[in-house]
Amino acid sequence: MLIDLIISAIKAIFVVLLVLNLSAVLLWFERKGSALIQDRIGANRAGLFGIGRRLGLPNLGIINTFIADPLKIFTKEDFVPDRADKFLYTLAPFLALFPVLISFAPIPFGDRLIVGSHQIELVVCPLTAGILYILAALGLGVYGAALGGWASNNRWALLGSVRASAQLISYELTMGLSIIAVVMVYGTLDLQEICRAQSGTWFGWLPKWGIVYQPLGFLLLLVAGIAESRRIPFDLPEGESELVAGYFTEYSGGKQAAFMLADFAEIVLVSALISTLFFGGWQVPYLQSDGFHLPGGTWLPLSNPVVALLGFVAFGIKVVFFCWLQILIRWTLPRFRYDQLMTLGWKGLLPLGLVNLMVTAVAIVAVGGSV
Amino acid sequence: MPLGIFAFFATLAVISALGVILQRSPVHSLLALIVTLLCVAALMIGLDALAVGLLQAIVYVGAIVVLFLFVIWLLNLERDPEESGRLGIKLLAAVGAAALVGELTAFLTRTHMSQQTVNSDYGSMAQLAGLIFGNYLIAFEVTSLLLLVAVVGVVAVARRWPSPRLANRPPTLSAKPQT
Amino acid sequence: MQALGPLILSWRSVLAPGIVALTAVVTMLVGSGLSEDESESVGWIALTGLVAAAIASLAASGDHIVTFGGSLIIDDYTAFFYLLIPVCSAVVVLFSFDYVAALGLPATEYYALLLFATTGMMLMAGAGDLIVMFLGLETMSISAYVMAAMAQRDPKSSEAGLKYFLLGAFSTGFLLYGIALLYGATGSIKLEAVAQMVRKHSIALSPFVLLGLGLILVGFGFKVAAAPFHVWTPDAYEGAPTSVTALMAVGIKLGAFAGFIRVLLIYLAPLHAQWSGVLWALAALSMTVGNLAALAQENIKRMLAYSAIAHAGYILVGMTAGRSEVGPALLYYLLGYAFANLGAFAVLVAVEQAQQSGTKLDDLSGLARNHPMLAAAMALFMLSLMGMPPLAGFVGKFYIFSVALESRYVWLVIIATLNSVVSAYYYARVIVAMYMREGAERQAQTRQPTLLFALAVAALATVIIGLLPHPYISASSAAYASAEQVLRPATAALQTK
Amino acid sequence: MTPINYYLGLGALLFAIGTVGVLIRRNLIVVFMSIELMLNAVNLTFIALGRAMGSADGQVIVFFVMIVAGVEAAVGLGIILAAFRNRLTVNADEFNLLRW
Repeated sequence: MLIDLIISAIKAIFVVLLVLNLSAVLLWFERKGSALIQDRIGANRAGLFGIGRRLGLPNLGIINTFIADPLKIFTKEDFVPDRADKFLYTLAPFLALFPVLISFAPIPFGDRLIVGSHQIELVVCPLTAGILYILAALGLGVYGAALGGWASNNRWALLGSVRASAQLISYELTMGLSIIAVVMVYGTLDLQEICRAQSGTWFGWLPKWGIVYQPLGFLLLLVAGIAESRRIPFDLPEGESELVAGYFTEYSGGKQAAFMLADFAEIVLVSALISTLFFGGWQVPYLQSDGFHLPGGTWLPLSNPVVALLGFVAFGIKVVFFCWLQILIRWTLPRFRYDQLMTLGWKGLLPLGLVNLMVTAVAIVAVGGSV
Repeated sequence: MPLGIFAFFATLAVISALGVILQRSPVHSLLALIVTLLCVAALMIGLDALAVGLLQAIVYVGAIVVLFLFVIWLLNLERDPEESGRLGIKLLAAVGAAALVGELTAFLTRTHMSQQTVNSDYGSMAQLAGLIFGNYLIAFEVTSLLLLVAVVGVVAVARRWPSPRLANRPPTLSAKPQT
Repeated sequence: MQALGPLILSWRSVLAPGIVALTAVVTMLVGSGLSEDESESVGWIALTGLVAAAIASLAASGDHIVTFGGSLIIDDYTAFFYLLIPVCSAVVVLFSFDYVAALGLPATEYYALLLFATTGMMLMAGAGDLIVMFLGLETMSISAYVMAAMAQRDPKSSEAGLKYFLLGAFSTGFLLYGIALLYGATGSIKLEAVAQMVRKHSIALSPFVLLGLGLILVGFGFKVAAAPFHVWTPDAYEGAPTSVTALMAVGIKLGAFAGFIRVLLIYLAPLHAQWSGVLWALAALSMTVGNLAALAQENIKRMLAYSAIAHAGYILVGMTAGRSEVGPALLYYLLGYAFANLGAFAVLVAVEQAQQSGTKLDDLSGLARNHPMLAAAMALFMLSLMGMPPLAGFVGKFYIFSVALESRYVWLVIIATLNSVVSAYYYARVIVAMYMREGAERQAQTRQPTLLFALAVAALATVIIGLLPHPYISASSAAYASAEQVLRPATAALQTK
Repeated sequence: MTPINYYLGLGALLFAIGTVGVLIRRNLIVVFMSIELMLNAVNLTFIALGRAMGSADGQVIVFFVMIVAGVEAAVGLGIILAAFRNRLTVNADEFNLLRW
């Protein structure tokens, strides 16, 4: 009993730390990536007493991003605008960050790990209705953006809030539809089950990943996910050039950091969801619970901890890849106009999602049951 | 659900429900409503209704309450003024509340219900789907009609009609100048 | 429920409402492709669909069969309302054509919502479980909220819609809570299972059942506009566009009473001792409040609203009696009430358009000279609502009161009779205004064939149902008997166990 | 295990609070929120009763009630919006065009 509790606590803390750190890494990715695309050097300040320079290493801005900036932002004055709604103003950043963090709970980051007599599912909280839980948590996420802007008592911030909440609930539909199609294919709402169902291969070489069943669903989830995390080309709620920073214009210090962390965590969440639903989650091609089964028929036996570790690493690589993809998209595309955004959501993606759902349903009936 | 956890959520639900009806600022009422809804969702999950509890969070908190928020923004509602007098209504409310609290005591004292043991798939999506597409098929189809009604109805009532034909029209027939 | 046997899926039970719902969808699709001026022609589609549904209602007649796992019931009672409700809606459509254009209502949405509302009413009549009944009620109510508020540019309309909506939604809560408690007590929301459980005396008096029953009475009381739950009625009736008021006064009442009578009189009959007292009070209060308040009204729509409350009271008198003899009387009464009210509102619509006027009593002054036909028709409908022999209103009232007397509700019948006498005053006021007062000279305007046809239908129905009541009474008896038949085999089975 | 009665009692209490809210508040939006509160209390009651009997019917009903609540919210807020446009207020006391 107690040991289970401890294991659960460790898993939870591990995932939260992982997400927060990954968010920080993404910030660095973003700086360096944008610089790469724009043919600049990017973050290269704040070396550690010039040690790196003396050793002749290139300054990658790591200390800048991971130590100097957080220090700066957390020591700034925590400013509350006059006539703001103090209570909601303070609450909003937590409302933004908290739902994103809790929505990682049912996402599996590895297969079973066997330690002694304990079988540990590598997922914080195995839920039979995990997908509903994620959708519910995402639904809660609206309020951070919505109330933050409203409470600031700043008209640009409020405009950002209005845009954010309208955009979020519009694209949530598409997101839900594409996820439901996957659920129909696998016949379960449990994400770990969905991952397990993606093991094995077709024709001996093609991994049985969800992307093969649901290519359109993948695209829909990717687009809707980017819109959910309010990134370019859907960054109208923040729209730096028109709204300063949208709903968190008035925020500073730790609260602003919370909003930014929430944004990056949301990128990680979208990537994790995409990897889990469409790219096998922690599945490594040809790796089964007892080792590699290569297409040629060779068998490379591996022990359970190694398999679990490989799965976790594979999951991490997939997540980081999709984070990178989102950053690439962010620095490549221009911003939509707001009516274009709504048109795309309601008249483009939503009908596509419905068609996808319909085709999936018919196909499942034709084949005679889910996978 | 253990009694302690129940007590926590129940207390929070009641306090925030009181917050909904007692606070002057509509946005604060709304926030209190969200808390109540989430507490109710948690209690539902405690009653083994996992899917429905989560749906409650998705549908109510994620969609319906956001609609309220939009309308509050749109109408630019600030704090309500302090309400004066209206003793009659308040008296009525007091009587109604007393009656309902009487009902409450009737529940607590005169009924004896215990939780039965249920299968592990109780409240799962599969079980719900089986019922919805079985015994409740007609009800399910009717809800699709209801949603259509909502779509058509909202468009009919809330859209500002752009057409000049209507813009030039007097609001009622009787308001027309009698020629 | 397994107790009800295998899942029977019968197209017969869904044919008529299905046609109406499909027509609504077709109306939307066609209407969206038409320009604003053309879109008024979608009314014809609506009309066709309603007529087709009325014909298709025959499919639902026959012996008592429960289908779709208890959700819908096939019997003559269902068929009776499947026929009556679309016909009433069709009459409303007939006199809506020019009125919708004149008020500038969005025609496509108007007809689509009218059809949705009709579907909801029909589902209430055919529902075999409380949840379908509830959903039917919501479909019809929500459509009606919107239709009441549809004349956007008229502040009265949106106010009417607002009040109707808020009080309607409020009452929904009560009804739903009642359903919940009944579900808790009986373990099912299927009416048959509920009835079977209620028969067991041990359950019948549990606080769950009594509270649930009370809350359901409150919920239905709101919907049928029985005092003291009537406060929304006058405002909603007055502010809504007149054709919508007609739908509210007739269609919604029909739907609500169809469900109410089926639930209370047939399935909850064993609890008669518990609910008859409450219903007694509701009936007496509704009649008195309705009739007394109607005396003071200057606006005819408002007066008809109070009159509708009073008529709900008369119907409740019959329900209080609660014997199976009263069922046919109630159905017959609804029949007469529906056509007389439809006719009255059709006249109001015509007057509003022909004279470009409101619906004040003064606006009807001198109608007999300006529009003798309209005045004559209005007089006919007023007399029927008043209960003047030999019109439908009289026969119905007489029928109900005599059954109530047989059931020894003497005081209630005395109150009802006194009320009928009082009501004569305000109905007569309309006739007096039309025939004996001078009004401003107003030129006659367009004659609309559809409106005249609607008037003719209503007038003919009022006269024929009153003059030759026997076929209608026997139809009502057959309908009610077929609905009641459910309990006999069930009780027999129960006893053999 | 918490007895079902407690859940029913909580449902009744929330329902009562919602009812009182409808009666004492003048702001139409808050009135409407109170109605939502009532519907939620009913939902909780349904779930609790269903659990007591071990039948999932209660949950299915809640599913339908949620849809009804959503539809009511959309239509109701639309109507409130339309009324606001005509009168520029959401105070129930100021909707007094219709009265005798």
